[in-house]
Amino acid sequence: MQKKFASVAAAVAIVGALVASSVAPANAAVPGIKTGLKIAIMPKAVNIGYFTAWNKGAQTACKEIGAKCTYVGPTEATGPAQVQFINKIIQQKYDVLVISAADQNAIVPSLRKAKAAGITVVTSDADVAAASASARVVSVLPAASARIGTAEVDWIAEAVGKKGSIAVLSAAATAANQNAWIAAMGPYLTSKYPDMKWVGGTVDKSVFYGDDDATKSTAQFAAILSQYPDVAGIISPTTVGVLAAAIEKKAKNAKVKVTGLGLPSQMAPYIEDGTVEKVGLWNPIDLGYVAVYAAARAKSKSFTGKVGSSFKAGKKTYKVTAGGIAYLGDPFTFTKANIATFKKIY
Amino acid sequence: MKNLIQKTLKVREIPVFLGLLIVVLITGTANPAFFTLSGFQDITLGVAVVATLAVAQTLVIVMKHIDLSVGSTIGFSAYLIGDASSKGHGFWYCMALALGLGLVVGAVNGYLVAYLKLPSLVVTLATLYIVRGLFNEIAGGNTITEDMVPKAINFMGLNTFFGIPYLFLVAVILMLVVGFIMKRLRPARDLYAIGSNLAAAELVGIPVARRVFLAFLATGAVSGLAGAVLLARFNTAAANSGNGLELSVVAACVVGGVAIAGGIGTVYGAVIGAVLLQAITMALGALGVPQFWQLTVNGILLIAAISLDRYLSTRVKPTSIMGTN
Amino acid sequence: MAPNQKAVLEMRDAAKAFGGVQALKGAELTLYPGEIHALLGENGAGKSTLLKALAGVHKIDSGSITLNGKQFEQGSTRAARDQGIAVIYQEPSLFPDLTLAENVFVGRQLQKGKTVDWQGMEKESRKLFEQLGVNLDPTIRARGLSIADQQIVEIAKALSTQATVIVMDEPTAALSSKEVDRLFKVARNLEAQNCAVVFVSHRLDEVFALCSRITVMRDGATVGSAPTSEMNEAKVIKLMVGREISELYPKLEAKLGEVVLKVEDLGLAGQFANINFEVRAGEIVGLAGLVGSGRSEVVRAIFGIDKYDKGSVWLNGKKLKPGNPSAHMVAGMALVPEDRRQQGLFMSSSINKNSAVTMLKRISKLFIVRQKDEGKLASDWGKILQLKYATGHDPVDRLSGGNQQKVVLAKWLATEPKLLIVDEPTRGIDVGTKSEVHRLLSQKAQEGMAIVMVSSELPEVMGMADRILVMREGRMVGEFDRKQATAEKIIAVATGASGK
Amino acid sequence: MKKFTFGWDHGVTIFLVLTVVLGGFISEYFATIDNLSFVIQDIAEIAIIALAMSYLIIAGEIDLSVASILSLSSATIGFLFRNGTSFEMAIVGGLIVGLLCGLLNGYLVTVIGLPSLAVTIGTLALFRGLCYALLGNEPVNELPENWIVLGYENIPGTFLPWSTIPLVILAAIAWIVLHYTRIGRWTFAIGINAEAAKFSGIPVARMKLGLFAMTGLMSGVAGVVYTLRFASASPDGAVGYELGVIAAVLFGGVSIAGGIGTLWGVLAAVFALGAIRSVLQLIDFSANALLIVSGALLLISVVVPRAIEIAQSRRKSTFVTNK
Repeated sequence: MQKKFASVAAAVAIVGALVASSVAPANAAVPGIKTGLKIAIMPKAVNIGYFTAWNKGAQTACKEIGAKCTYVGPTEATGPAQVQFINKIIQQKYDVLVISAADQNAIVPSLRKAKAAGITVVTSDADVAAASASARVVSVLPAASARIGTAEVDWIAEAVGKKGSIAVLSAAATAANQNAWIAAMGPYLTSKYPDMKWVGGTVDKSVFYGDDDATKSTAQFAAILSQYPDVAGIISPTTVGVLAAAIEKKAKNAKVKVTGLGLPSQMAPYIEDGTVEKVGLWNPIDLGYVAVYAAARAKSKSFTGKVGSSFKAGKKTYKVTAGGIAYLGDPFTFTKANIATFKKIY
Repeated sequence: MKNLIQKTLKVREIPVFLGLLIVVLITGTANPAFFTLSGFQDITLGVAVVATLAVAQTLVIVMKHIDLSVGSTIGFSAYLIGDASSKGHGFWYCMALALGLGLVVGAVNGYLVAYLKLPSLVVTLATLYIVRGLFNEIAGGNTITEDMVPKAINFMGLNTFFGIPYLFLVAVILMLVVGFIMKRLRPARDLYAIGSNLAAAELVGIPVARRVFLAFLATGAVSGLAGAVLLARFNTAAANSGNGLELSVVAACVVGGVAIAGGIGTVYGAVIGAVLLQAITMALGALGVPQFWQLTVNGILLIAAISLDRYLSTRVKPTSIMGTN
Repeated sequence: MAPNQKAVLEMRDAAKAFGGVQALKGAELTLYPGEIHALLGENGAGKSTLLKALAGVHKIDSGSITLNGKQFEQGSTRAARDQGIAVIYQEPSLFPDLTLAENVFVGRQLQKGKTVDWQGMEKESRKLFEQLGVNLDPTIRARGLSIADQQIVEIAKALSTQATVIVMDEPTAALSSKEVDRLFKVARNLEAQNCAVVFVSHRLDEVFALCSRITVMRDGATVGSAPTSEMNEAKVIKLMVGREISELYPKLEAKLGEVVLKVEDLGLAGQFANINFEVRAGEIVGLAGLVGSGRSEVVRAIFGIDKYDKGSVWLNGKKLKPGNPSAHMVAGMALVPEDRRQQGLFMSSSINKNSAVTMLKRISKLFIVRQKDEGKLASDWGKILQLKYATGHDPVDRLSGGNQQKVVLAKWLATEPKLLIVDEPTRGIDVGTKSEVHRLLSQKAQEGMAIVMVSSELPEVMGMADRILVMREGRMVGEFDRKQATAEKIIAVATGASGK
Repeated sequence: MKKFTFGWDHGVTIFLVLTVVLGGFISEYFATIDNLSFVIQDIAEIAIIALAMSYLIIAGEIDLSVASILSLSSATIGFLFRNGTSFEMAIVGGLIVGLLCGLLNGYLVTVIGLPSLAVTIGTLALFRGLCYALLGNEPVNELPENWIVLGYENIPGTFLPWSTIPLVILAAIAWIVLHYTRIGRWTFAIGINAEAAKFSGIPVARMKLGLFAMTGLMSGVAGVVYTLRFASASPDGAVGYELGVIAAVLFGGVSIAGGIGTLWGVLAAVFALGAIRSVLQLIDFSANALLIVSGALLLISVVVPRAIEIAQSRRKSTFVTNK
């Protein structure tokens, strides 16, 4: 385990030097953080590969700060299912909850309850609705929605040679992250790339929802092709969707270009064989790692979470920006050149 | 003289088939892309999993039973195949594992329904939960990726035989085999008798419990083996694979004229029903029906199909007791 | 036919009890090849039990059955069939979703090699249908087939098993006269092929026209058996009834009052037409006719179970809306249905609840059903009807048939109806209870209730009714005053064989 | 007086008590006032729908579309509110939509004569589709604060969540009506033997239509509770709840074949399932194990009564009853 982590961290250090503390001994106190904190790490749903990686980073951080971390959550990625587990966290008097919101609204009342019970809540990966930001101390997100959205447009533009029509294969219609990213894609594509357009005219009419389900995502990929035979590129800003798109593109030998956000470990075969030129993603391990630090520091009162304040995780310092959100940084991109390295990490 | 098989087909499957033709024609006229080879492949490949399961489900529905556990079984089996393969086991080992899983689930369902005479809806709802829970416990957050899929299965998913996807061929061959069995083998004919008139079936000495058990066993076995189809189709499997498939499968059967009330229907109808539903889904997109309305239209069409079926089955004129003068 | 010939089937001294009820005791039956043998007896005489023993449904407690000189293996329907006995039940049990060909061969489909031989089955069944003189298409499904045609399929099924003994339980009950003729031809055909045909019927004219021997049962025992030539109707009836009718039918004099029920030109397509009659307070009107002549259908429509499409029903001068039994009930009508278990009772439910189901509104206070009143209602009526039961909380399926029928009567009498319709009120219940039921009906009529009684037992109708209406093939074909009515007249009108 | 007979509902009650008592021993967090509040909140919607579903299943029918109705009712509230209707009127709208959905199901079953199992698979898709048609991909949040506190706060001075009030009132009404009134008797009678019910002057079709409508309305009520509890309306609300409801009703001893069941059993089952889920969560069972336990309990609920029945009939096998 230790060795594995070392290699992981080393690889990460090579490419981004985001997490540098490859030598952190277990149970060593980190200045400004209480030891022995009881921390719950709650994904949208357990049994999902992306969150397994996210949890990996969180567990690393916990070891560094001498906290006891539990990975707990429902089998279905819905708000109501998460609420049951939030209640459990409250009952069991956890100190800290790090959560990826499966529903940006439905869990808010429960988070407020957790807060009232003295639990420090930090959202990571997926935040609650902006209007409910007070339900958590801070949110640790990969990058600003606009940056993720526009980056994906740039990738697809590069792939299709800056001309042609584009469609989006998203997760659930109600997935807040994806909706925010897609909103940012719309105007950016039309203003920056005059020879490109959305297949449905506007971005709203060009989105297909695969519900983060392999079956439905595959069907929707096929639906895009049959509805818009001349589609040049498909952006799928979700790991299940982009994987399904890649598999299906390969199966059909389709000419359409595919890009989006995907785990390198799952996308590797398709990048290696050229089905997909480029996908991107932040490092979920880092995301979990940083979120635990933010939460532990907030609990230890060495970080307020206020806009403008900052906290240190590993060797890097993160600043809280408008809306109470700390960003990890721009997503990495994975191509043939670097996929071999990354696929071993996450 | 008319061929009997043709005649049977005419009774219930033809309206569904006509519906399918109408959907394809309208859609194809509005959007020529629907008529291309890839349009054909979209539908046939897309329907392979549901069609395979619908064939198996027909066995139990004609007996007036139902098996809701198929979605959990097929997902679990797909995962087990990929997992075993990634650990270096050979193709046949993986398939044996899939078959074994299906047989176990089928045997449990069959025993409880046939010998303890418990309602199949409740029993298979329970096994749906239990199998899904075991599956999730074993799979955790792992995802089966393409490199873990046995080569043969991967090949089947990606390739076509003169333009026809192999997976669809698998479903069609299964349909023909089971169709032949259901038509031509005595024990399979008993399933229709059981669903048509249970009391009379007992009266003529049909071994009802044994038949019901075997049918559930067969349905389980096919669902287990169908894990390979699911895996081939998506080249990936994870803890939520196959979630909710059971309702699509039952819907396909019902639309294809396999009546919930038992006794009626063929695997041909079930497969045509599955193709029709798939074609409708594709057509809604191709016709530009807004995404957010597609599910609604699907629901309406499903109810319409059930109503049509009901209409066709009650059209038989009542028996007159008033003599012929 | 020759008595000296070797018997194909011999039943000796058979006895069979269900719970406390002795259904068979000293039942005997001897069948010879190439004869049509009538088995006669009143309802409850034990005919069905005897037939079911032959069919392999029941096992007799004592006695012997030999078939073709060998001991008959009992208790399995499949074994009975394999030994050459085929039974055609009064209500054919076909598989509505299967083709006629498959219905003929169900469970033992013909095979070519290891697969079902459809062409062969079609050909064979077509041959069988031809042999039976009917033109049925073996490739159609059984759903929607007329009862007569269903019977033909059942007979074809019997023939296909190479049965040597073919039992027909009231096969003509639901047939029109044309269809009866066709069936007779079939039966004679079978006779000519050296089969032994057992023919159960209530139509004596048919029996004398068709059968070569007659066996009569009463109270579970065989009371007589002789060639038809040595019998006549009077003799047979005496054997069947065997007791003075008056004790069974304690008819009391009642004063007739106002018209309670008026039925005007009632009709339902395919079921009945032009039904007109009236019933007065205190009057018992018998509705006679063969099973399947439309009597039950008419009373179902009068009570609102089925919607009639022509005519009208008036109760106490008020016109009723068709197809609404609950409104009819409120208006003061009650129907004790034909099929006690399927239509009359909630078998798994308690005696109390069954008795009170029609009375819930009246025993409720502020919408709450008062269980005390419910229990009282049931026990009061239990006393009146001499119901034998342990507690009112017992489910009705623990009661005997007669006591079950009393519960059905209780639930309807409790509503104090102006008009009580009883459909086969004493079917399958023992003689003692039967006379109790009759006494009760008679008494209710005397108290001013109007009663319509549908019954297939002529003595019952003749013993109880003030007036007898006769139906045939969905039409009202005769009306007799109590004094004019004789069994011969009624049967003649009911069968349409008035010349004979 | 009626002799006491030990029924499945008593078994479930004992199971509930054992769960609570043992749960208290196993986990210090379980038998607390706060946790009770959580459990009640957590089961409120399922319990409310289960009340109506019990009637429906006892009468021999089933409704798989209840979760979609719940969600459509919630979506309607959100849609109306977003488009300027007052929140109070929006709630009325949501309830009306629930009722209409139930009437549609009832119409298709009683008037057109379709099998309820098949037809409600269809309306399950239809109603869910309408949720998306109404709300698209934009859930509605920012509901009036004075309303949504009802969703997650306790009744002042007690440990009971506000949803206890409708739950208790509806459960009391449902209990009394099912077991002590004519409507209840009729419901059982129809489930035992619909034909005999018709012959006994019970308006069978009207009753069934009413029961479907009531199930729709109760799903609408659950939709209101759901909307308040999660302070939002979303088109994908309550996905899969129908199986939870049916599992609870069946575990409560209602026979899928109709005619048998008690409301007490169903309520005890809903609470028992909520309690056992809570216990298992609090002793850190995985979510996967919860699925297995749900399935196992459901199986037990049919296997045990059947096993008892078989055992009894073996003991009585010398007793031949007349057909």
